[in-house]
Amino acid sequence: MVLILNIILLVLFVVGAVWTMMTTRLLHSAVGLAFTSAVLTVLMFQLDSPLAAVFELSVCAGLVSAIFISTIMLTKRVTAEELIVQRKIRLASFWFLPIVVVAAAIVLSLIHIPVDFKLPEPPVENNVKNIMWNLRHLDLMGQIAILLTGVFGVVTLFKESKHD
Amino acid sequence: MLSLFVLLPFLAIVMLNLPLKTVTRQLALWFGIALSAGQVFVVIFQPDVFWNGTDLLGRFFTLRLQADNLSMVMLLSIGIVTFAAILVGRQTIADSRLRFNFMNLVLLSLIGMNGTVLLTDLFSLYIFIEVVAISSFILIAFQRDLNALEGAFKYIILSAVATVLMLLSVSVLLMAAGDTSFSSVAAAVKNSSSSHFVRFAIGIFICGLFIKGGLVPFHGWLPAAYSMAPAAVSVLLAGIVTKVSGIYALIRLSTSVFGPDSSLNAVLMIAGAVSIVIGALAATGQSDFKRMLAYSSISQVGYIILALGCGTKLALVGAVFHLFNHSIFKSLLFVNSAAVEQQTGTSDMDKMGGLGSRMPYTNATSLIAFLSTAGVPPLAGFWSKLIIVIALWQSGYYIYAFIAILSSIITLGYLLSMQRRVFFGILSDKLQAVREAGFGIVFPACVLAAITVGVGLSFPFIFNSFIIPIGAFLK
Amino acid sequence: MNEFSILLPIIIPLVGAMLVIIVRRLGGMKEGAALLATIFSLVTAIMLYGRELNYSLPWAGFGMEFTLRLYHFSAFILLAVSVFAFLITLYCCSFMRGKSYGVWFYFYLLISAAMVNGAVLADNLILMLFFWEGLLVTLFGMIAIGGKEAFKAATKAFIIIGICDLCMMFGIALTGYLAGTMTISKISMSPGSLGSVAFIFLMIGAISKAGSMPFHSWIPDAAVNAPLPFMAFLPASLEKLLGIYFLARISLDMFKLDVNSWLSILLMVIGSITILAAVMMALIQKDYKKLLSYHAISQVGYMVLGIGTCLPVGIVGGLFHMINHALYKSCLFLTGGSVEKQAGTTSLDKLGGLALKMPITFICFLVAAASISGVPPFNGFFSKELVYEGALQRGAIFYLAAVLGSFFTAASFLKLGHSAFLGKVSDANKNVKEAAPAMLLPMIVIALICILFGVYNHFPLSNFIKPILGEQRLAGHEFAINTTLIVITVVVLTGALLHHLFAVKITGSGLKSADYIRYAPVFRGIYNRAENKYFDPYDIGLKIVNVITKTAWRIDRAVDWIYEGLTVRAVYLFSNGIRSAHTGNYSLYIVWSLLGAVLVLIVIMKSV
Amino acid sequence: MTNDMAVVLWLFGVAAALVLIVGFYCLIATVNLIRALIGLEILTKAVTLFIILAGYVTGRTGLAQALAITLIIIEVVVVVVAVGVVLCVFSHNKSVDVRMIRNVKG
Repeated sequence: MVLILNIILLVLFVVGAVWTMMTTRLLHSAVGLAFTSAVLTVLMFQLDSPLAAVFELSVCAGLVSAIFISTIMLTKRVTAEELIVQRKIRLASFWFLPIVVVAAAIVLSLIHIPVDFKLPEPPVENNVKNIMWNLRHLDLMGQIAILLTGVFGVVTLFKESKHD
Repeated sequence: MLSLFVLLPFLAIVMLNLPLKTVTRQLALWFGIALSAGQVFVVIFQPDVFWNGTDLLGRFFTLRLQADNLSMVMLLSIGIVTFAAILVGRQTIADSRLRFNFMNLVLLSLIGMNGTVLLTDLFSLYIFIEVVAISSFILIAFQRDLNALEGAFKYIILSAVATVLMLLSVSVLLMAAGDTSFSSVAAAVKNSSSSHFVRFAIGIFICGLFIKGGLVPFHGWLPAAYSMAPAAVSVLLAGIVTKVSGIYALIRLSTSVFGPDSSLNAVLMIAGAVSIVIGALAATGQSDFKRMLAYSSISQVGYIILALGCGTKLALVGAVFHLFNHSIFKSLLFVNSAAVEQQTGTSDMDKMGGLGSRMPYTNATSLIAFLSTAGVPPLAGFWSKLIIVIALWQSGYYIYAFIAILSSIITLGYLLSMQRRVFFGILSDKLQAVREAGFGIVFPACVLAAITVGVGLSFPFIFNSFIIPIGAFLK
Repeated sequence: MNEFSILLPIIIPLVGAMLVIIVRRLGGMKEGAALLATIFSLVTAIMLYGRELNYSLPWAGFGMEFTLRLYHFSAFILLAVSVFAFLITLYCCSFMRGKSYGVWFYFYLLISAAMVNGAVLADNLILMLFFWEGLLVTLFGMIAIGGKEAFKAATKAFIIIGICDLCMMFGIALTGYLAGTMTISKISMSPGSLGSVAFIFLMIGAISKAGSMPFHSWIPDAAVNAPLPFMAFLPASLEKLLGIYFLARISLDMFKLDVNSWLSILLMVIGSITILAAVMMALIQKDYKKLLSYHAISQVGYMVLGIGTCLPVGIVGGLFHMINHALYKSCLFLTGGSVEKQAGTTSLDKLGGLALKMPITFICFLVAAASISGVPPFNGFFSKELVYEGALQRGAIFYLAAVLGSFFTAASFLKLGHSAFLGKVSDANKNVKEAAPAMLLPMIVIALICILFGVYNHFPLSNFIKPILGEQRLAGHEFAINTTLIVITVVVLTGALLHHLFAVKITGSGLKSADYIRYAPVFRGIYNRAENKYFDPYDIGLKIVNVITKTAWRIDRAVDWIYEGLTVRAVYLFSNGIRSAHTGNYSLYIVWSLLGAVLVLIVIMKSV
Repeated sequence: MTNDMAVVLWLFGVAAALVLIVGFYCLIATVNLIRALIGLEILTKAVTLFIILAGYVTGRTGLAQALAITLIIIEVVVVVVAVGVVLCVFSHNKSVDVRMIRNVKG
């Protein structure tokens, strides 16, 4: 029973990704991205890693989609006839994406590579909070540095400098 | 007290951004100069209070940092190049607010680079490479010139592809090894080296690092990013960023983590040889000064990877020594290009000519730099290339040795044409107002030139005491 | 006279040469200085005669010592050289009066005298080679100062003798290797297989210096435009003396040729060919000096033939002929010089009837011509007799060639004498006067010596020539005059005279007496080809060198093109290709990266 | 390695690989800068799934989640910077068309 649910979710995941790429309107593609992210969250719950799932939902589905939608708003609105032109171009270059995906799906499902390495023994520490906060301080420091870089990035790139 | 390398820049950034803005705004760059000079001092003179003093901060954090000779060399070159980049930045960036942001971003990339060099965990390697990458994206784009933005965007996209590849292989290695630290991954790779998944992971990781290092089939972003970045940033980028995030990681992984693996070495040698030849040939016809230097650094990095692929101890010593030399004379060349660009306002060599008469110091240091790049005897570049060629010869790779020698002739060719077009010849009328670049640029140029000549001349003496021990990290 | 005096014959001429230059600078009498030097060297030669001296000095190591050895053979040559040097200088005092190159002529004359003395005295092969090459240089110098035209002849001579000296050098090296030592007196070995090769190479050097057939072609060219005293000095006397001296040393002392070795036959064949071919060429010449130069070549044939017989009588004949030839050939050239000085030209069709105008020159000419043709009372006859006897013992064919040679020699000199001195006086040289006394004196002296050597021939034979062979060789060979030979020679000479008178009656003038041979059916082809230098090895060599230089030039152009054109264009072709591949489109770069990744994976996955 | 775990691994692996292919295809074929960034995001999602899957299969879900969370944060900052660059390009070219930023070549 659980297996069928997983399969449906995976299919939804792949279809969501393909749809995000295929839609001509940029806004729809941003929404598609949010949808794919939501499906991924559910998948993560299936793979019993709830914390990461919640994080994914709130950050990716929420924040990133918000960023994309705001950038799309900032850029030029696309008029109706431009839309038709864009649709034609999109179809010209993207029409065979689904075919590629379906073909890859068939191929991957046929070749069945056995897992030929022996899996490691079970972990000694499996609590996410403990790992992140006690064992991997270097990663935390890295994340702080990246966030600071992000801050300075925003300051330099977005701030309207005086002269222009 | 290794953690100080990473924590001190944090402290500096926090201090810089304290509320009392006006005072710190002027002093910003001096923080950077002090930090990088301090780093160089600490690495060269190895004060034992620093090295084996009690790591009081270390008690609070389990950072698992570890430094051996290879990291020492990297820390040294990081310090030198950052020092030069900050000095050039101080001279070339006019707007004080931009200069302040430039300083913060350079400090952040210093954190990233120091971290990358000292860490022992595969995932933190990814994180710190990302720190360096994001700070260099912003550094390239912070003057908002269209070409710089284009270079930055290409760098972002390709760097993203690299991270995807690296994370993919991290996930597979996680499956195989259970933990992402170098030692456990090395153990897993050793005992299940014949499995397809593990070999796939190794291959993918190597390709990610190739993109970061800018070797030929993966080098698309490098010429655009180097040539269009602001002068000070291209010094930092060409001098040390790609070397730390790409080449150092390759050396560290291919020697200790993925273990001596013949097919991996073959891949490294092919990639190295191809990038040497294509880099040299592409640089030959260039008319833009910095773009030629970008292709030249692809070619020189090819030498390092070729030596790395050769695998013998001497070859590795040659590779690391060439990495250090290259970071010195390549940043020197970019410092000269910064000086020329500041004075003439353009980096198109056809519009320049006869600058040697007006800019004697830049002319002299550029002469030293390009002779060292081409591997002309008394200078450092010659010794490292010599070691590489000898190592190749000893282990029987005659064709590769021949390629290395032949393309250093082509290198001499295009650098000679660069020197002739920029510095020799008659001064065109438009450039009459050209004067020697300010002290801020000439001083780092002279320091770097002095290092190149010093290492070159003192090579026979320091060969056994400093250069050979570099190979000690190889088990 | 301690053993340092052996160095004098070399040092005095050299000092004299320097003296001439210095005196010339200070404006003094250069002829005086030269005369002084030659007199002084003549005196030392006379004093040194008959002594045995040795002198050795470490020179360049590796067996190359500066060793000199004076014994009767070299003393005799020294004496002859200094006599000729003195006479020629005396002759030049007046001959060179008008010429601009006088100084340089004396300078080269003295130096070449020193070189010949050195070569003769030298006891070490390398040292002899050193002096031998010095002579080559002075020879080149003396011809070259004759003017623009002479320079071409000088280079021709230099190249021919230079190449032969190269062969000699190789020969010397080989002999040194075989004998283990370089000192000539110590070398003595029977010519085995390698020894004969060494002998041939040394022989090439000797006969090229002497000027025999295969290497002769520079002498006629030099005769035309080189200064005339040079012809009298070097080709006529010094070169012959030195060349035949060395030939005698290698065949007698060093290699001890014996009768039945094929090398002696080789020598005899070369000798006879030289006699015949050169005299045939001499017969048809229209120029006084050219005719004499061809005779110089043909007389060498007698000497080579003589030594080649390896019989004591032949060798003695050859050596005696060497000194006789030096005498009458230089005298003939001196007469030629005086004719040229007085009549202004040496081409026979312009000369004529000078006998009355220049009686002394004519008499000297008569004496020398008679002795060269072998007319009985004169010295030429006796040495030729000895050579005839040697040749007869070895083979009739050689004897026939020798006699035929002397027949044509007699015919050509009758032609020369008739056309130059007898016949009607042409108006151009109506007021020709006798030559200056300074020019006449040497001619008279030499003519007298010719007569002396002829009539009292046992004097030169017994104390000059015989000691060279040493007692054991000469034991049992008394030189009885062979009457049959004398009768044949007399018959031949009268035949030549009758033939000349008969030819003059037919053609009407002395000059054309030999023309019927010139245009005889077979001879015309050979003569025509010989005229335009067809057989001359030097010109063949020039053609080959030309071809080589042209191809070398073309190869050089090709290499340049490959170097500059090909490689540079290839590099730029590649670089343009690579640069245009970077279109700036990042998706292309992503495709490159993915393809690269696929390649890397293939290499890494394949190895598992 | 129980066989139903293998089935799960294989299923999720194929799906993630497919999404990976979609992401790369979009990066290469797209004409619009923002859509390229969206393609980038899709790639990140696929990689996150791979990491979580690796954690699940080996039972190290804790470590996998820590890595995934760090990964997500880093990707957010990358996207923010990338969007900043795109907006600056937009302010210059007044368009987000990829063909407008191809003039650094040669």
